[in-house]
Amino acid sequence: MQDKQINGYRPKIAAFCCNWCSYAGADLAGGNRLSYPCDVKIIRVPCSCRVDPIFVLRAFRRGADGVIICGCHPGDCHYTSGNYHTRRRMSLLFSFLDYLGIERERMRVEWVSASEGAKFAAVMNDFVSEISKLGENRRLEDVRCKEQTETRLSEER
Amino acid sequence: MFVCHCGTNIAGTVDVEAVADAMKSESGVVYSATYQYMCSQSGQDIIKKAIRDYELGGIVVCSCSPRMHEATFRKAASSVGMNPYMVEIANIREQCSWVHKNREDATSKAITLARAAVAKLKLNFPLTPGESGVTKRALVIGGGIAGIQTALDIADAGYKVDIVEKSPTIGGKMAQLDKTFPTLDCAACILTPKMVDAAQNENIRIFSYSEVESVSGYVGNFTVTVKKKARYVKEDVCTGCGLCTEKCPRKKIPSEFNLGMDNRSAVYIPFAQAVPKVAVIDSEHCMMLKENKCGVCSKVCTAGAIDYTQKDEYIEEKYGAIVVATGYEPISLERFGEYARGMSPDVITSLEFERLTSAAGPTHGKLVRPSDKMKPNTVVFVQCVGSRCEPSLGKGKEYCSKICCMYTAKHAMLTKEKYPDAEVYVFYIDVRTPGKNFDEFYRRAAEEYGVKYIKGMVGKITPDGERLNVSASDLICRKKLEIKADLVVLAAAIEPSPTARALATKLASSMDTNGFFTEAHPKLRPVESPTAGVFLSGACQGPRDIPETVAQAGAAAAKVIGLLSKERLTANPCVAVCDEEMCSGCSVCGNVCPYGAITYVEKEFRVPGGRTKARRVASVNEAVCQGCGCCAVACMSGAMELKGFMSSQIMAEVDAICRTSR
Amino acid sequence: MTSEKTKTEAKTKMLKISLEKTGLLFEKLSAAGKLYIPVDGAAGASFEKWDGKAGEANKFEMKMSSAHNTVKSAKDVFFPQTEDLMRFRVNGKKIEVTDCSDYLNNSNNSNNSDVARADNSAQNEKTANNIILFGVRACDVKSFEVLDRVFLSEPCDTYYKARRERTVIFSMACAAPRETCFCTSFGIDPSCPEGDVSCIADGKYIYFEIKSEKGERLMSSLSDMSDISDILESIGDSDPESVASRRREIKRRAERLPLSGVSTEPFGAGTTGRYFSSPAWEELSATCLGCGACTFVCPTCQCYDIKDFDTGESVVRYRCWDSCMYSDFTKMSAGQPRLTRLERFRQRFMHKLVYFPENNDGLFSCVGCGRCLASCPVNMNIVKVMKKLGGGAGD
Amino acid sequence: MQRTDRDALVRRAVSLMNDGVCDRVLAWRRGEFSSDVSPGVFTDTESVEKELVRNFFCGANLSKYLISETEKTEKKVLIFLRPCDSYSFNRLLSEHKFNREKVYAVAVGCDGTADIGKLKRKCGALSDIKRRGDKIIAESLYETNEENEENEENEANGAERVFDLEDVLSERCLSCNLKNRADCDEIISDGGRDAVSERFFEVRRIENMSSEERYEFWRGEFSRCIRCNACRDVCPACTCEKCVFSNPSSGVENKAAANSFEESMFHIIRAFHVAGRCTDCGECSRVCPQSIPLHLLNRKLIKDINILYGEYKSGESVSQISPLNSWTENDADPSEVAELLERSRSK
Repeated sequence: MQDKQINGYRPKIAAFCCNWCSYAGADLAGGNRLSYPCDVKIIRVPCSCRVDPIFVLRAFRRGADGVIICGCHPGDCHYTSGNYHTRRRMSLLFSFLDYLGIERERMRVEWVSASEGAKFAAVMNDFVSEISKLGENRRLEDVRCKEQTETRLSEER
Repeated sequence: MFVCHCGTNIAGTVDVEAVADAMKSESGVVYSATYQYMCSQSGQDIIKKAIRDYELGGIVVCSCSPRMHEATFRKAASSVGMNPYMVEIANIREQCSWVHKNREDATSKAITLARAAVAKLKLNFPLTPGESGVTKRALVIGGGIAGIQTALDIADAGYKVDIVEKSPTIGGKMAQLDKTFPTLDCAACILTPKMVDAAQNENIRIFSYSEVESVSGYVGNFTVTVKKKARYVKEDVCTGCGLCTEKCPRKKIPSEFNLGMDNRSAVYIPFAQAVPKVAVIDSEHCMMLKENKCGVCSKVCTAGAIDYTQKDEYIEEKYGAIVVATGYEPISLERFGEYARGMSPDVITSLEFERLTSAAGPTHGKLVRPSDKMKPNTVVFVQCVGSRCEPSLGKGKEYCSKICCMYTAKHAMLTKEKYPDAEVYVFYIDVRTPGKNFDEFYRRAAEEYGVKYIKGMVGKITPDGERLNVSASDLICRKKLEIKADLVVLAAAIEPSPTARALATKLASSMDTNGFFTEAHPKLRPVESPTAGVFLSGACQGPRDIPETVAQAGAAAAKVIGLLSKERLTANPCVAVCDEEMCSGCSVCGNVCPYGAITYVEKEFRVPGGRTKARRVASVNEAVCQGCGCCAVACMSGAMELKGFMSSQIMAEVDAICRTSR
Repeated sequence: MTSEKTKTEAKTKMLKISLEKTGLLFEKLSAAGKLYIPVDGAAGASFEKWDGKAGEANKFEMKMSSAHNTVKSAKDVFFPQTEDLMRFRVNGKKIEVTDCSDYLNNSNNSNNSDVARADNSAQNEKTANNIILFGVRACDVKSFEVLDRVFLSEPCDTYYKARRERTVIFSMACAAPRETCFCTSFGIDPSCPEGDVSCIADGKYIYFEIKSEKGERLMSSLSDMSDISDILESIGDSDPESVASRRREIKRRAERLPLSGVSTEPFGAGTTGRYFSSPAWEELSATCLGCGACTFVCPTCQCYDIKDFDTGESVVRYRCWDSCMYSDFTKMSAGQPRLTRLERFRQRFMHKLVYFPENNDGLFSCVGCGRCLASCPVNMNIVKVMKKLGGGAGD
Repeated sequence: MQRTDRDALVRRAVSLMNDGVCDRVLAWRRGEFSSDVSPGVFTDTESVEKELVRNFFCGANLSKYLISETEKTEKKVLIFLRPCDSYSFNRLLSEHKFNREKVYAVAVGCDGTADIGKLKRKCGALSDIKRRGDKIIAESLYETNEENEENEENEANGAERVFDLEDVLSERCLSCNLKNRADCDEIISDGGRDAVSERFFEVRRIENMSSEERYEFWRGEFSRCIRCNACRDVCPACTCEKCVFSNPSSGVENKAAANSFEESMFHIIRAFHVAGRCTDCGECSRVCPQSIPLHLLNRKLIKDINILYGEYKSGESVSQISPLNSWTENDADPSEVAELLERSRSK
């Protein structure tokens, strides 16, 4: 599903990728020309453990419909244990947001190594299609941000 | 703002002019241009000129991955006086033009990525790397040919090297080999001198029967604790006479060196050329250690080297560089029941075959069937046992073990040499012979020696009386074959040493899905691990033969020498930093830091009323910090930040990315 | 109604309605503007927008709280907790400034501005901006006087003024005081509240006394509606006496409250010197957490902060309640004027009891509603301060 | 009345002050009504004797005051620790928030504190509340029932209502079975309560709702938030020099719950920042002027941590490390967590 739109809806996806594995994995996906929807935009962080739950909320506030955090496989962290911390933090965060009624499917952690370009593309394809099914993020949005984006877009049109 | 076409790599999918145009109206951007190849000299000149002409405070280059050319552009910027950390890269090639096909979508994504980079850059500030010293000593983990060669080369350059080897002797797999391809010279003849060299080199210390317990520190300044396992023999006293091994009453212990094809005693010297040539007591089988009965070896040892009270010893040492040379192991063939492995002693692995043909082996070099010690008349070699396996089979490895084609040709040839009348079959999927004189070698086996190469896989081997029934298919002649064989040799795939995984964790080094160590770059930095100061040598990184291993060992040694020859190292400036005004000294950051880079100090702070108050605050050792950022997230108050990846910067990127139109 | 015209002025301004019919009354009132009534909830009573869905036999789901005593005051109808003022939009390299007065017209008391904005579109345009506050207690009515002094004096706060002018207040005599109440200390009569229409309820009826032109206008517009005459009755001969007796009862109840004896006598204009350096502040403030609970439930606290929020598209300048108990209150580039908790704590009470009356003809900026007593996490409050300082600790 | 009666506390406080060991006492101070009890710092024996109180209404957790009070004296600060407070005490100590040398800790017993909000909602205006054994007798100022309103007699006397202790006990006390865990200088009593209700009952109730229902539930609760920061300021785990919500450079700073996002943002981040550190003392819910059940946020995290990473009770010891700051190689993957928790629920 390359750059395909589902009912004209394009989700916004923020992908945090650790520099050593997942970002390199994304580069490899590029090198191998494995396509995935352009709705995925990558933010490079040194390690998945640099991703603060605040960043995740920030993305949702600014209108992201899905947030995905990619790191080295457990055991392979460039910094020994960073992704183990990510694993705990995000497990708890996701479960907690779920408890508050935020769709769990909007958040994901995936382990993608530098050699898994194909996995990176597959994961992104899958995530985008899942988010497209869920539709717009309504439960964790800041209307002030959304409202104004919509104003700008309607003006642009 | 500089947008690179990268030929058509970017410009083919992304409208680079549109990106440059869009960025012109972005607040903060004063200059925006495109060029064919930004990374080229003339591209860099455009950047340098713009920096000078417009007195730019920072630049964004929209180009390939920062992993590719970030360093290039940083260097260019710094050559005209800009702090290199005021350069941001928007990855519009690997993560945009190459993965999207729709030009409009790709262009709009490129603009977004450029905006995110600008948003981050606005919050950048110049960073200066810290410096640290270098301990002039290297550690080599693994004492096979890779480790030995690396150690010898480093020692040769005048630096101290320690080898840590988990077994009682160095030598590794190569010591078990008989002849080597493609020259058929004797492995022991070329290896043992090197082992002796290593033992005698005054720059080299060998910790045999030892393991790496823990590693801390960072490039140039590692602290490693080595666990010297108790061998119950005083290494410096034992003369290696071997009397104890003769007198030891427990003799029925399968020999590791000969792969269980003969026995050794509870106190033993692995093989005659072992280095160090010192006995070791196997605590699992020694009666004295287990039941406090016996003590024969102690009585016969004239040197008085036996010491039953020995304990594991821990040695802490500082190193500037670490080389991993943990080698490989043949895979376990448990799951290959179809080859009758375990049902008949005459189904052996290639490594066992090496021991069978070795003059120092259990048969003293006489190639006989293990079952009845008779001459084998028909020998079948099966290639790719566990190599190039379908992952769906759930056994074996997907990769090619690389060395099997050549050693099988060697084995076939050796068989023919010993028994010219023997029938020798080799079943193969492909014969891969890319190497100097390799194909000639293989052709000699097939053409001169008359080894029968059959393209096809062996389906089943069943013991049939004293012989083995080999059912196979010949893919070229498209027919089924039934061969009555006397001996079957399986070319088992090779895999990384099982101890490597734990070591990788200690070293903070990454591994690929197969458990081989990952190199920093597969082409450009093949002997370095992604962890600074940790280098790779030999088969720990992937299957390779002796010449390749030795070449890589030399390369790793050269890298180590290069590192050790530096007086000071400049560190990554993207490290954690603590805002002491906000820090409450709660210790959370210290608890999560994998490097122990955070300590706590009492500091005086001004409080209302013109007084001061002492408060505990965190302090980051910039030389130790590797910049993962875990502490910055753990810190509740946000006192801890990561330079280069400040929360504000990441959030600015998030904002820019989410701002895009749906 | 017309037949009553001959009766005295006072009597024409007095109406009554059967308690059972209040639902119908609310329905009528809500047609004239956004109607807020105190409603009981899990967290105690609060002013809520009446959404009168008619149930069976004119029984409305939303019932007025019998306590009338809300956790928060109704001040946020005029002075919402957050309110957008203007917006700056960066377009390329230009900045565009827009007034948020659209929102001003539409805002209501909900701090859920997102919700508020959405439901306004459905409102009748003409009446959309009118606000009717029903069931305000005497203390809270008095608190509006304090707020007016601040916001309506020059320079006038137009945002506040716009809402204030469009609001009709139906006050309600307070028959259900709490043990924390001490409005009588500030000379407030809970039985006879001010407001545009002053109401008092007994077991059977709510009586309305029209007190202002605004009230008059609304009530007469009500009377003009069809089928309202069925529910809105003119008072009969015995009614004035019922009302008077009810008032006596409420007064008696107020007199018996445990805190009714708290005296404001020692405070007021000109007493700064007496209390400012009192050593008692140390002990009083020792366990104060410095949170803003007292400030935010207080009907007279009117401090706000102005902040910018970057939406990514533009910057919204908004104001939001602030608390003098916060360490960053009125923080300036040179720092905070009150660095210690003691200073901040003292400020709050000195302001209520000394500074405000000094600048406002003796009017205390406390109305004795008792909300801060109920809300304080550590049970430290103005009564304890008044007793401690007034009891001699001041001198 | 309480396991440790007031007189024992007063005696110890007075003698420790007279002996010159302590010059500040952290205890509970009586106020205007029986239910009006504040945390108090006593600096003289006279006020200790007069105003110190130990009863059913002593809700406040005093531990956090040690941070500021230990700075104010050269001598020691005397603190009385109930079983639940001892956990906060340990937690603060493990984060180096005060100097243990400057504290004289005395363990006192506890058999529960009242949920005053609950009482008030049941009785309206209260004139007095007494405790007799397992019964709580609440006297109303007047009868609120409209039918009886005209009854002057009744009104004058107020109406007396009797409750079972457990009906008016704080929720945190109902499920409490804590024992004093602090290394106290002295133990007057270490008796605590035995749990009569299950600690995670309410959390499970919410978990069992549909996602939609949970969303509506919390939206409703959070919409009442006035961002007074009482929950944060009272929380013994909130001890930052500067809270991220008061720090303009943190990116989340805000003074007001301006919309539904801000409302939840504050509580999500706060719950996360105290996760693994929260001792479940319940102060956040107790002090919330808008009665938002904030402890149910923290308890959810505690429950998940217990299931995923093993039983853990923050504040049990000074040396413990929060499960959010540690890890094991075999931790559950985020993708499996939902299922794991689900399974533990159905058990």
